[in-house]
Amino acid sequence: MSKGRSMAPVVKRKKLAEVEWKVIEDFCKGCGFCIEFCPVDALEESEKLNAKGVHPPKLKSEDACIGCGLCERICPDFAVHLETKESGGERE
Amino acid sequence: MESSVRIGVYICHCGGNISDTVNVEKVREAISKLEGVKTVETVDYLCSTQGQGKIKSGIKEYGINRVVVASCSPQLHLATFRRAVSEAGLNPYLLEMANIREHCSWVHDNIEEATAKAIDIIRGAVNRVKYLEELHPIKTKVKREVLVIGSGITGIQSALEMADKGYQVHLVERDPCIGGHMAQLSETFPTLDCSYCILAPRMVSVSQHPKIKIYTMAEPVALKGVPGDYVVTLSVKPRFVDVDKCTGCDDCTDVCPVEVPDEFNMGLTWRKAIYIPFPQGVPRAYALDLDNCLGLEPIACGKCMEVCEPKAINYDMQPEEIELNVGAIIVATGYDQISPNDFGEYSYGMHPDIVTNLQFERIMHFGFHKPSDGKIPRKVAFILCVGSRALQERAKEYCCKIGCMVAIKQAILLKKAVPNVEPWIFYQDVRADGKGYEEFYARAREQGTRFVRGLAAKVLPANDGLIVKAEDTIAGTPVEERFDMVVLSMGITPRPDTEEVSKILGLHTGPDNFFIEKHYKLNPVDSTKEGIFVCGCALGPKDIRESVEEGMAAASRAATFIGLGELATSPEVPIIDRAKCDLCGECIAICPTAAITITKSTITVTPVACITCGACVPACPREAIDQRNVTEKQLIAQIQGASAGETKEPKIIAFIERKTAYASLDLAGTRRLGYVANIRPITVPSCMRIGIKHLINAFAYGADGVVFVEGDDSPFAGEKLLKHVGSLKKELREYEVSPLRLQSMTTTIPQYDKTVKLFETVSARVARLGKITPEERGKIKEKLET
Amino acid sequence: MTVLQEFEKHPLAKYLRLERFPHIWCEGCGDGIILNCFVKALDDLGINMDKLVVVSGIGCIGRIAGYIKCDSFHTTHGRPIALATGIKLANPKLTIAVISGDGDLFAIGGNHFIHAARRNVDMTVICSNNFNYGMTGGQFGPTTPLDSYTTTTPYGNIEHPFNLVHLAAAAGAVYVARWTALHVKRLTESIKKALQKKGFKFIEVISPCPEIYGRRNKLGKAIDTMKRYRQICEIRHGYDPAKAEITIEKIIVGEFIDIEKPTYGELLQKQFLTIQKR
Amino acid sequence: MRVEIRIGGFGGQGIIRTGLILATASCVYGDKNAIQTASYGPESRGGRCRSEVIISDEDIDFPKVEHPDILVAMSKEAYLQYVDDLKENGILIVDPDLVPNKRENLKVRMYEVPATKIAEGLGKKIVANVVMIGAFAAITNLFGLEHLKESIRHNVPKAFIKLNLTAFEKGYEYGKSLLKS
Amino acid sequence: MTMHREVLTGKHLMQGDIACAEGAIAAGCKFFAGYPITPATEITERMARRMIEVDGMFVQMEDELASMAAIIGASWAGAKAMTATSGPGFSLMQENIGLAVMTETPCVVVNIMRGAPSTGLPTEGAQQDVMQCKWGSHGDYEIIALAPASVQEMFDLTIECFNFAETYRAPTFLLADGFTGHLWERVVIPSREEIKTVERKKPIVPADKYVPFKPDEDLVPPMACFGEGYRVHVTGLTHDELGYPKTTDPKIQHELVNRLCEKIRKNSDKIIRTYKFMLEDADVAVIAYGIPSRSSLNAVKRAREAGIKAGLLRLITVWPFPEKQVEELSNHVKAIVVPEMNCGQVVREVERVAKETPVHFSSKIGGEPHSPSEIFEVIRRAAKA
Repeated sequence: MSKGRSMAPVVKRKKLAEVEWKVIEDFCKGCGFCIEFCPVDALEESEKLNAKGVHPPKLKSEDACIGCGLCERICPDFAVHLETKESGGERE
Repeated sequence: MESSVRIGVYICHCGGNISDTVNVEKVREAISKLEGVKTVETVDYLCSTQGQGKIKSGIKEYGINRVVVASCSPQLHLATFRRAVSEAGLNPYLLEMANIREHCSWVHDNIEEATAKAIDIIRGAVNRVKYLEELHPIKTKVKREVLVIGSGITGIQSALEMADKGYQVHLVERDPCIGGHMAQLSETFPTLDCSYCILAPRMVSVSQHPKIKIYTMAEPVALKGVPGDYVVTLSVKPRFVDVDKCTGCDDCTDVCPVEVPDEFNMGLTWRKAIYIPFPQGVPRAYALDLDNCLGLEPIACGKCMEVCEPKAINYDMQPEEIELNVGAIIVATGYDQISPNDFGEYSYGMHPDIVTNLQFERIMHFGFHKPSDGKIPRKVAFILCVGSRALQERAKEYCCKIGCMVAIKQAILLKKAVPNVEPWIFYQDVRADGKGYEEFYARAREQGTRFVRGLAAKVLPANDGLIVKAEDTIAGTPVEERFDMVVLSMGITPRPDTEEVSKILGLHTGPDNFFIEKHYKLNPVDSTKEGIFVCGCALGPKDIRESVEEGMAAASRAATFIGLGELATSPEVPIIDRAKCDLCGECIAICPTAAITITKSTITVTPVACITCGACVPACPREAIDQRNVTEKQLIAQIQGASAGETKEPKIIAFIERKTAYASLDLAGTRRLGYVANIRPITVPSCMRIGIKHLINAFAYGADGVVFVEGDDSPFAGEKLLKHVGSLKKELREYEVSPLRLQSMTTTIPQYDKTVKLFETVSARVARLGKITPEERGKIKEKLET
Repeated sequence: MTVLQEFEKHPLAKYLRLERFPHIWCEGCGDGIILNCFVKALDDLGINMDKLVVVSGIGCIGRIAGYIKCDSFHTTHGRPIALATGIKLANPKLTIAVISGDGDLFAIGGNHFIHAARRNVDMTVICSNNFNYGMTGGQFGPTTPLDSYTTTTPYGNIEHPFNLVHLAAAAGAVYVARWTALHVKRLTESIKKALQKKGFKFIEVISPCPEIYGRRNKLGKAIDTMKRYRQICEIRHGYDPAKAEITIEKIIVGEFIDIEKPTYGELLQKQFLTIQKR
Repeated sequence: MRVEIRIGGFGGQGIIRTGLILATASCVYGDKNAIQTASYGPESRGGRCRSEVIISDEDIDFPKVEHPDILVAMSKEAYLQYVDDLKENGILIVDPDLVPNKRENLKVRMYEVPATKIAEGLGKKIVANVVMIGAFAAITNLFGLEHLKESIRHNVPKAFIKLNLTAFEKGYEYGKSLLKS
Repeated sequence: MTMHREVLTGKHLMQGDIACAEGAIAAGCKFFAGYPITPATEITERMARRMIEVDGMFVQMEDELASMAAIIGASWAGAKAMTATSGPGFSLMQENIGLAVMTETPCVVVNIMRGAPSTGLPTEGAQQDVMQCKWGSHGDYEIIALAPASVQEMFDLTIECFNFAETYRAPTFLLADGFTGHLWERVVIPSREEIKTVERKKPIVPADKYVPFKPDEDLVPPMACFGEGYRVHVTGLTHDELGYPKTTDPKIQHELVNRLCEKIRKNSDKIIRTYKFMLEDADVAVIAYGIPSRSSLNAVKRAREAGIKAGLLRLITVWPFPEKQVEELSNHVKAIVVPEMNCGQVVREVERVAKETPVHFSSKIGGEPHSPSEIFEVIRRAAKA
C-alpha cells in the first residue's frame, strides 16, 4: 500500500509517562550504553567531568526523553533513572 | 540403417503455396531415389482429411513405418500429422516434418533454387527418419496444491475458486491483513455497492475455508523445482503478535508512543507502531511495525507487551522461511498508484485539500470533510489522467482505465451527500466502455456534474481555496475557477517489486513493466512459464469486475494444469551411458535447469526439469550422452543429407533453435521476406546441441558455412553461446576450416528481419572465402574418420 | 543533595545496600546490568525481600550478593550452589537465587552445578559469563573460546569451551535460558519467570568484560561488544541447546528449556507424607 | 567377672547377628555390661567373619577380646585360626560337620553341636546360628533364657521369630543333652 | 512401625555411629548433609532413615565439599546442621570449615577417623586427624573438638558438640576413631527433659538496629538467620561488623581474626571436659583420648596392681587443648605417658605444656588399638626412669 504524502513523512513520539530523566553524575563510569541505545536519540555526553573523570550523559533537550526507561535498565551503574514528576501522574 | 525401415514421403502442394515456387514433381523424383524410401506422394492439401488419408493408407498399404511430411511449419501442423500417423497405428515420433513452405517456397522466387533447397531439406529429413525410434511422453505426478501470491480481490477470488474445486490453497500476503486496495474503497461503480460490504464476506470465506491457508507478512523469495512440482520458499516477517491469541482489544495501540501516517487511510490519519491496518482486517490481529517501533534489540519501550492481557505480543518472533510444495502458482500481486509528488503543477503536498482519488475514497468514508478544516466542500474539481496517457518520463503512456469512472462515481456520491455541491470533472475524453458505465456517466451529467474537456494545467493554492487553471478545448476558452478541493486521478503503476518477483519466479515483464501473459489474446492469464498464472492488475490496470474475472480464469487454468494429477513431458531427454560416464560433471555445469544431478555416485536426469536443450551432449568429453529424438545418428544423418546437394552460391547450414528462432524464421516466411536461397535450416533444440563433430560433418559433406540462430529467450543467449561458438571456432582451425565460416546470432520472434539480414551477411562473408574445394573436403572427411 | 540522597530516589533504591555504591565493577561491565535487571525483576514481582536469599561465589560477580538488600551469602570459590542447597532444604519457604560467574559455577563448582540440576533443587542460578576469570586478572576458564588470549593462554586457548545451556539442560535443569547484557528487558522477564518457577532454573548472561578479556582479545570497548551482541544474537526459543554453541558469528539466545519436573523438596514432601501415614 | 566370647565362621552364617543377640541379651535385657565388635573381609558372603562379645558385671574398659573364654567355631578356618587364642580350660563349641579333623590334646572343654544339620532339619539352614545360641546358652549358663529369647525377638525379622525360637529351643535341648552325657 | 521420636529414651545396644546420629537428633539437629565414607557411613545411613521421621532434612550431596557448604547454608537458614565423614572427606571439608569459622556458622562435623594418609586404611580406626581438625583449614582460628571413647559418649558428646556450636557460633567437631564408631555397646538415653540442649543466641533489637557481626561481651554476636527479616550479608572475606567486605583495612582483619580465636579461648573453661582417674597421688600420668584411653584405664589399673602409682587424664575435649589441666598435672607427676593411634599429634601439645616433665609416647597405627599390656609396659618404663 503506498503511503500518502500530504502528511509530512514524520513519526510522532509521545511521552510514555510524566517522568523526569535523572542522572547521578558521580556514579557514571562512562560506558555510553544509555546514549547509544536510547531509541529516540535523546542523550549526549555532557561537557563536564565527574569525580571519575568521565563525561556523564545529559539530555539533548528538555522534551527529548519520552520516558521508555531503557537507559535506566541498561545502565550498569545505576547512574541513570526516571523520576516521577511531582505534578504528574503515576509512573507507568 | 535398419533394413526394415520403410519410408513414406508426402509432399504438399499447399494449393500452390509450395508448388508455385517449388517444382514438386522434380522433388518427388529426386527423393524417390533415396535409400529406404518406399513411396513418395504429392498431395494438394496434405493437412486436409484426404491428405491425411493418403498417409494413413500408405502406412497400411505399403507397410510404411517412417513418415516424412514435406509441407509447412511443424509449429502449425506437427500435432495434426502426429495424430494422423498414430491413428494409423504408427508411433507419432516416427514422423518428421520438412518445412518447405515458410522456410522455402515463401521466401524464394527462383524455382530452381527453391526446388534444390526443398530437395536438400527433405533429404535431410529422410536421412534422419531412418534412425527415428518409437518414443512416449514421460509422465510425472503433479502436486495438487496451489500458491496464490497476493490477496487483493483477484487473489481472494482465485484462492476461493481453487479451494472450492478442492485444491489446497496457500494464500500469501505481504501486508498484515488480506484485502488489498478494494478494502480502501468507499463504493464501487457503477452499482454503488459498498466496496467493503461486498469484499468482507469473501475475506471471511477465505479465512474460514478449510482448504485455504493464509500467510500474512510473507513473500516468496525463491522458487525451485519444476512445473507441477514447485518448491517455493516464503520469507515470513515476524508479526510480533500471535494471531491466535490476539483478541483485537486495542490496549496495545493505546499505550504505543509512536504515531506514523496511516497507509490504509492514505496518510490522512495516524496509526501507532503496533496496529491493525483496518478495523475489520483479516486476520483480525495487530502487527508491530518494526521500522517505526522504538526498537526490539534491545527492547526499548515494551509497553504494548506489558498491557497485552492475552499475552499475544511476542518480541522474540524471528523471520521464518517456509517451504511450500505446490503444483501451480497464481500471481495476483496487484498495482500501485503513481506518486502525485512528481506533478508539481498540481501543487500536491502544498495544500491539504489537494488529494489523490484514493485519498478521496477515504475522505468519503469519513464523511466528506476537507482535510484542512473539516468543513464540507462546496466546489470540488476532479482532474483526470494525472500521470496517465502522457508521453512524459514521469507519466505512463497507458490509460489507467478506472480514473474516469472513479471520478464520476466520486462526483455522484459527493452530490448525493452534499446536494448543493458543484463537482467539476476535467477530462481528456471520458472512457465509459463497461456494462452500465455510459449510463452512469449520463447520470452524473444529469445530476449536474460539470464536465470540462481539457486537462487542468495548474492547481494553485489561494487564500480562500484552490485555483484550477485549464483550457476548455470544446469552447476554446481558458478556465480559471476557485475550488474547495481538488481530487487528482492518479495513474496506475506496477508494484515496485514486480521486476524482483518476476526474477524469483522466472517470469517476464513487458515494456509497461507489468507481467506479460503467454499470449495476449489466447493465453491471457498464463505466464511465460509453465504452471505459473498471472491475473488482475499484476498484468495491467483493471476494474474490480475484470480483476475478479481474471482471478477466476487463472484458477481455472491452474486447475486444468494440476487437475489430472500428472503431467506429460517430452521424452527428448538426455540418455547417459553409465559405462562411459566418469562423473566429471561437465554436463551438470552446462545444464541450465539443474536437471542432471550426481547422487551416490550415479548420474541422474530429472525429465520434468529438463528443457531438452541438448547442451549436455556435446559438452560431454567422453561422448557418454545422447539425446532422445535428437540422437547423434539422427542429427549427423540429417546434416549430411541437407549438405549434399549442389548450390550455386556457397552452401550455408543454419542450425535453428526450435522455439523462438524457428518462429522468427517462420514469421519471415509468413511475411514473404525473401532471402538468399543457399541457406539450409536444420531445427535443433538449441544451438548448444551442436558440437564440432556436427560442424565437421557439415563441412565434409557439402556445407561452406554454418550459422547458429538462437532465440533471445534461450538460457544460453549471450555469454554462454558466445563461449561455445568461440571454442568451436578454435577447434575448426584444427580441421583447417576458417573460423569465419561459423557465425552465430540471437534473435527474437519480431526481429525476423534481423535474422534474415544475418543470412545475407553470412552468405556474403562465406562467399568471400569461397567454396570449400573437393580436395579440402576430402581432407576434412579423412580427419573426421580418424 | 548528596550522591546518596540522589541515589535514594532511584526507583530500585529500596532493594540495594545504598551505602555500598558505587559498586566495584569496571566501566561497561555486564555485572552491573545483571544486578540492575535482577533487582528490577524483584521489583516487578513484588518479592518479599525478607524471604529472598542471594548466594554468590567468588569473582567479580560474586560481589553481587553484597549489593542486594536481602539475606545474602558470598561463599567460597565454587560452592554457592552447594551452600544454597543447604539453605533451601533447611528452609523451603525461602526463595533462592545463586548469581555467580562462569569460572565459579562451571570450573571449580562444576560438580555442584550438575548435581543440583540433577537433584532439581528449587533455585535460580544466574551465570554471568564473561569468558574469563576477570577478578584474578584474566585467566582462561571453562567458557573461554578456542584461540582466545588470556594471561594463562598467552599463545591462544587450546581448550574447548563448555556450552553452558547444553550442560544445564543435560544435567536436568527445568528452565534454561541465555541472554546477553544487551537484552535487558528480556533478561528481566526471564529472571521473573525463573523466580516464579519451581525447580532448578538456569540463566546464562553473556556479559562484556572490556577491561580484562576484551582488551586482551581486542574486542574494543564494552559498547562495541554490546553492539556486536545486537548484530550476532539470534533469538530462538525452544532451540536445541546442544546446537547453541557460542561462536564469533552467532550467539543463539532465548529460552531453551522450560519443563515441569518435581523438585527435590516436593519429592521429599511426598515421601514424608507416605512415611507419616505408615 | 569379665567373659570374653569369640564367634568365628564365614559370611552369611549370621555370625555378627549371633554376637549382637548375645550382647543385647546381657546388656539390654539382662543387667550386665556388654560390648560387641566384629571384623569381616570385604566380601559380602562367604568371607572370613568374626564377632566378639565381652560380658561383664563391671564397666568394660578395654573393649577388645584378647584371649577368649569361649570360642564358637562354625568353620574350619575359624577353628584353625582362633583355637590357640582360647584360654586354658576355655569352652570350645564347634559345628562338627563344618570343622572336621580337630586337633587332639587341647586343654579345652570341647562341645560338638551339629547346628547346621539341626537347622536343616527345621527347614532353614540360615537359623544354624540360633541353634548354636541355644546350645551355647545350655553349655555356658551365662544368660537368662528369657533375656536371650527377648533378644532373639528383637534381633530377627518379625516373620521369622517363631522359627528362630524353635531353633533356639532345639539348640538348647541339644546343649543340655551334651551336658548330660 | 510406630513413629520414632526425637529422643529414643531407654536402654539400647547401639553402634557408635548410630549413637552419634541419635545424639544429633536428640540435640535438635534438623539438617544433615553427607557423603558416604567408611567408617562414618552408618551415620549417614541412620540419618537418611531418621531425619524424615523427625521432620528434619537429609541430603546426600555430591561430595564432602558440598556437604560442608550445605550445612553452612542450612545453619544460616536456621537449622541445627551436621555432617559426618572420615579423613579423606574431612580434607575436602577444610575449605568450607574455614568459611564456617569466618562466618561464625554453628555446625557440627563428625569425623570418624580411619587410617591415613590418603585413602589409607578405610575399615580400620585411627586418630590421625587431630591436627588436621585444628589446623586443616587455612589461616588462624580456634575450633572445638570432642573425643568420645564409648558408644554412650558418641551419643552424649554429639549433643555437647551441638550445644557448643550453637553457643559459640563455631564449627564443632566430634573426633571419634573408627573403632569407637563401629563398637556396639549399651547406650542409655535419658528422657527428653533430661537432655540439655542449647539454642543459638538471637538478636533482640529490630532489624534496622541490628549489626550482624557485632559481638556481645562473650565475644559472640547474636545470630539472625535468613528469612527472619534482618537481611544479613555474609561473606567469607574479612568483613566489618556490618558483614561487608573490608579487605583493605589491616585493623579490621586483626580485630576480626583475634575475636574469632578469643571467643573460644576465653570460654575454654566452659568448653573443656576431662576425666580423671587415680591422679591424686600419681607419679605417672597417662594422658589419652578416644579408644586408647580405655586401654589406658585398664593399664593404669594393672599398674596400680603392680604397685606403680599411675593415673589417667582422659581428654574429652581435645580442642581447645586443656592446657591448664595438663600443666597442673605436669607439675606434680614424674612422667607422662601419651598413647595415640597415630605417629604423635596430641603428644606435641602435651610436651609443649608439660615443659620439664618427661613425656613418653606410645604410638599405635594399623587399626588395632593399644592393648592394655602395651601401655602398661610404657607406664612401667616411665615409672622407672
